[in-house]
Amino acid sequence: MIRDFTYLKPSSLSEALKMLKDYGEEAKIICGGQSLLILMRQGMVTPSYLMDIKHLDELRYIRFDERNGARIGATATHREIERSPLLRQHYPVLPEMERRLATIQTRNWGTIGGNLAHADPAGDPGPVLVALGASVTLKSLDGERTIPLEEFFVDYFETALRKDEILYEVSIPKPQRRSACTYTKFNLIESDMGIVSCACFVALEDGEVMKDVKIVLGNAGPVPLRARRAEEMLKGKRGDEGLFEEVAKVCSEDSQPVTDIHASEEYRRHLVYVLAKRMLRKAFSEAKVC
Amino acid sequence: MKCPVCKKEWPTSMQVARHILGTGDKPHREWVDGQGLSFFDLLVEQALSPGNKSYQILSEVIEKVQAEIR
Amino acid sequence: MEKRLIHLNVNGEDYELYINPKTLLVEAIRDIIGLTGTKRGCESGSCGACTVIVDGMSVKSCSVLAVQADGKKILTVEGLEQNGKLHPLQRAFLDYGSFQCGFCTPGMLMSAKALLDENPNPTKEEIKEGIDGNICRCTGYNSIIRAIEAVAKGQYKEG
Amino acid sequence: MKNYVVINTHIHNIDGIAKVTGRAQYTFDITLPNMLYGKILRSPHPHARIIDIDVSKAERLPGVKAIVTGKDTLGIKQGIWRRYKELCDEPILAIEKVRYIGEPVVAVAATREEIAEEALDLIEVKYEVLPAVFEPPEAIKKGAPVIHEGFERNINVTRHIEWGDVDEAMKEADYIREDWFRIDGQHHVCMETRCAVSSYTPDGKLLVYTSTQAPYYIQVLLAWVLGLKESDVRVISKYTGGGFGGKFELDAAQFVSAILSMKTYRPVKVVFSREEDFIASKRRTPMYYYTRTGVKKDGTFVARETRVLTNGGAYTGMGATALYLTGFFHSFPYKWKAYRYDGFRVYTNTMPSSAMRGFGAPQATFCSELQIEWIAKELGIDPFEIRRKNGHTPGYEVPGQAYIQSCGLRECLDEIEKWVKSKGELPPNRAIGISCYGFMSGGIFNWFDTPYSFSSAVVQINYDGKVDLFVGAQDIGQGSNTTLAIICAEELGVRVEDIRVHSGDTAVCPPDLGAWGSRQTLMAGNAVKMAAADAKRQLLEIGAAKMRPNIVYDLDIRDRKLINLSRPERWVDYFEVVKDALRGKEGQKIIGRGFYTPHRKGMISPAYSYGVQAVEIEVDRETGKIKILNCVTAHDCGQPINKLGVLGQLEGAVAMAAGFGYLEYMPFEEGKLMNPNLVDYKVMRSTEMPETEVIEIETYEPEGPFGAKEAGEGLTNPTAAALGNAIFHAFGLQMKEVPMTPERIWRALREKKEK
Repeated sequence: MIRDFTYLKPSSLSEALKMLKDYGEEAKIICGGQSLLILMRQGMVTPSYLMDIKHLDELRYIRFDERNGARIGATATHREIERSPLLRQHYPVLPEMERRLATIQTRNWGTIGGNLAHADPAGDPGPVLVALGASVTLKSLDGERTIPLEEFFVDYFETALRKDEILYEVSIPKPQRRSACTYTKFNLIESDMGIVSCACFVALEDGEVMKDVKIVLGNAGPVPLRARRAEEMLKGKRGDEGLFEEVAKVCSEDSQPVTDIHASEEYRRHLVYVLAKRMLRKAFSEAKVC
Repeated sequence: MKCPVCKKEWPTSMQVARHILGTGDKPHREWVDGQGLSFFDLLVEQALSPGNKSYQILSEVIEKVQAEIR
Repeated sequence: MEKRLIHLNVNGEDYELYINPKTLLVEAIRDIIGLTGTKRGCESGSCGACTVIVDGMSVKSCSVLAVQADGKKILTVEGLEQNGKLHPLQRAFLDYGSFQCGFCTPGMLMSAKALLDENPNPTKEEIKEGIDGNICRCTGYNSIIRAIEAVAKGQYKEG
Repeated sequence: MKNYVVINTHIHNIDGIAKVTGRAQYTFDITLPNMLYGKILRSPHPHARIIDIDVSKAERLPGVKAIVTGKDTLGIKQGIWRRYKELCDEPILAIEKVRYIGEPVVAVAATREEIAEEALDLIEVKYEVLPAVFEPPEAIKKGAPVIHEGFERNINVTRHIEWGDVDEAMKEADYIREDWFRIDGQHHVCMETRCAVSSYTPDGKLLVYTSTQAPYYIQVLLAWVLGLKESDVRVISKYTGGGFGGKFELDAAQFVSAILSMKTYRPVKVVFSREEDFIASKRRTPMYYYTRTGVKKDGTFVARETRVLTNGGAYTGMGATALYLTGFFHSFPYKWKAYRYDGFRVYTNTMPSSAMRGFGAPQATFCSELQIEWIAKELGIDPFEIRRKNGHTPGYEVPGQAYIQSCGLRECLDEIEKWVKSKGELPPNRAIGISCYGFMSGGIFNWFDTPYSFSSAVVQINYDGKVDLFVGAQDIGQGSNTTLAIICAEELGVRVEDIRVHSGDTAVCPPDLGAWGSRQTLMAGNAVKMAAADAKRQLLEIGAAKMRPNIVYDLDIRDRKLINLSRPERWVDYFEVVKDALRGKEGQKIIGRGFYTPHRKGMISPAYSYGVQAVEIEVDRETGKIKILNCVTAHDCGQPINKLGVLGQLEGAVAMAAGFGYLEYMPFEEGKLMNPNLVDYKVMRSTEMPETEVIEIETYEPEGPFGAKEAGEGLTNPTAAALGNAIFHAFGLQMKEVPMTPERIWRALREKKEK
């Protein structure tokens, strides 16, 4: 059963920030609550204050402009991202990833801010947004700071958010020409989180030489894991099957998967190799076309 | 061939052995243990390994005691 | 802990509740308002038996605080039928035998209705995705998918 | 095909309106005035002696009304196999020892659920932890911890089946193969978890609302363990949220709510959380299979020798039957010259394993069908041919075990072969696997020791011609209310909408053993048919007076008309006849009674269903993941009665059996189930469901009502085996472990490559 708490309902973002200042230490923020409420019901999280920002429409937007790319408000729901024509046009991988995130009910109510703040290493949006080079803006009474999403994820279920800060917005840089981003996860049930997942971003110089590459592994470490050594092997090279094979092996070696009831470490490493190879090949072929 | 405990009849001693291990009630168990064998060792041997060593051992003993059952 | 006053519009009726803010929406609907059509089948927001529609969206009422639904319009299975006339989905579920024990049916109907409201003629894949949040252990889902397809194709048009 | 008016036509489920409008009130929904809420403190240890229980702090918590432990009960060790007292070994509330993690130890009733839960944290139980053992091979060794006194080497019960002389017959075999299999358990995952509301009143009567498959069993077992008269216990179970074999034994929700209510004289509601439902109820029996099969060059089966170790868990439950049935169905549906089965059920410190849909047959079918596929491949014989050559035929007798009357196996094989051939050449990453299967329509053996007939029914015709049908059979979603209404309507000659079915109330309905073993269509169906015939005969007497035919048996009632069979144009309206009949009987309603007890009919079961299933899968060779695309089943259930019901049973069975075959794993660590929730326990969802098709093979089963027999559990038997065979054709892998998860397939592929 959920332990009693004092419910705080700020009428605006600024009031929310004030409340965080006062109650920060023992307060938890709830937005969609799709993950938080389960933990509270099982008594694993028992805040004394619960601040609800679900209704703050100020943070509920999806904007895009040619110059500085996309901005998504923290309380935008997964479904809004999944069905956003703007994102479908400029970052097709995002809506495609959201379509396979959990179930339709969870996506209708759950939000992108809540998901990222929950920082589950097996979460779907993390790897994709890191591959797209996204950043997050954190706001508090003292001001605001924007950091790359990669630095936002600190450890298992731990983020860089300070007690008095709110995750305000996710921003994604303008999509580069001749670039593509792909994502997939390995699971037994369509709506499950990935036993292992992998996002790949490839940007080509003219011709077929890879200028910029990002490979991000989900559920293969405490946070979405950049396979940097593997990325370096690709930069400046032409994509080909043999190279992807080799790079995928490096991804597998560099990953830090765990053994749990769903899969052994050995099997997860193999899956990292398979998914990385497939996503690299797909990203490369899509980048060549667009 | 007669079961030394409940006097039921079967064509072969092997089937009597099967009957004894199959019933497994107290009198049958005690009779087997009385013959210097362990009922449960025979049962477990039968469960875990292929072939029918337990039944052979038991059927030999049954044949020997047939004379006394009259 | 101090209680809060909230207003819920459930199936067209306005309800005023003075509740502990930790009350889940499913508890408000079942235990306070007393509509027991909505069911519960797990503690991890996985089974979908508690699905209701909030402002047109299908939502797991066990994973939403009642206070978060303040001022919103909620539809539960009891709201599908209009004074004795069954909703097309209910008639289709009867025709296609899309239920057996019936415990997941209320949640399944809500997911189906939300799906069709948003996407009047979905493909089979979209229907499967629309109800993949609802576990059913009896029917094997295909009879449910057939019923939703029939309604989408207008087989149960009014009048 | 006989032209029936109502049978096998498109009939809506008669409980449908209540279920699709949310009106149906399950036990989960019931609240009574002045009701308390019960919670159970469960054992954290797999094996421990209870030294002391200190409830003093909990008692002082405001709102707590009663606390009970094993010592506050009569301490009766109950069990469903009442005929063998030594197999009744479960006190439900532990008394001196706990034997599995999750076993109930203390129960608390309080004014609110939260208070009851809080009270649990204030109870201190001192345990003396004992060494525990979790797997049969260890539990059976000398020196293993003894779980039940008097059961040496933890052997709970043994079962043996034998005909012919296996050793001799094996000499005739040209090819012998032996294999070891390990089959994991599976959980029912009924959507409505176990729950009960019990109300004990000062007149010494106990009313129990509960979610069950057999209200009569719960009534009798509760009376036994509470020291009450059977008729003073009334069990009501109007709607049940799924059972699948998990809800016909007495469970802690029923027992604890009754004990607490007897202490407080107030209604007490106990509802299992999903986690409790997983860890503290019974599951499908996990098994270790060894099977050795001898076959001639031309594919004729000669002999099979099988030994099985089942993981019985902490208590017996229905485990003995599962042990017997898996042996019986391992020979099914083929003719063997000689067959020998030795089954050993071993106690372990895990949750008790008992009955689940298929009841030993899915495990038996998996091991048998895969081995047969490998043998066919080895001998170069077509898989259909080897099955057709050895399959059962109508009239065959499984020596000492079963008389087969109707058997459509041959037709099922032909249909599936036609479908497989129609698929033609498959793309490289696709494969098809098939499996034969068979199942029984209920059991003959009276292990419950009931004095009543197995099934009984009462038909009551009211003045307006409408019928009240009282049956003890229980509808747990499989549609027995509808099926029995159809049988009653056809026999009596009325429409289904003229019938109101009363079930799920032991005070109102006649006794019936309930829903298990796929018995109700046949057994309760026969009882209903007899009752309807009895009522019809009374009407025909009156009808004859009106129509004055020359021969009375020339009359019949068909579709609400009393007709003269030889001159159908002469008929009388059924409703008129009923009015006359009532006046003629001094205003007494017409009552028809029917009952059915299968004495010496077909030995272990009155009738046997048959079928063949083909499964088409798509494989990902790199990860080992398989996706089921198509599942076609040819099923012989005699004369289908409830058209929608049969299709529903098949599709539900495919979902559950496929889950058993490749999804639902139950990892344990030191006796603790590691995934007791619906996030980590993988259940089939709509996105994983294949296309399904059922081809009804209609035969006539003389023992069944209108020739009908089971279509409930039988359909869960083939899917795991068909999946295993599909994987064999796709990867060339001989899978020996169930469930066949991607990781296991991947590891098997790697081993194959290394060889």
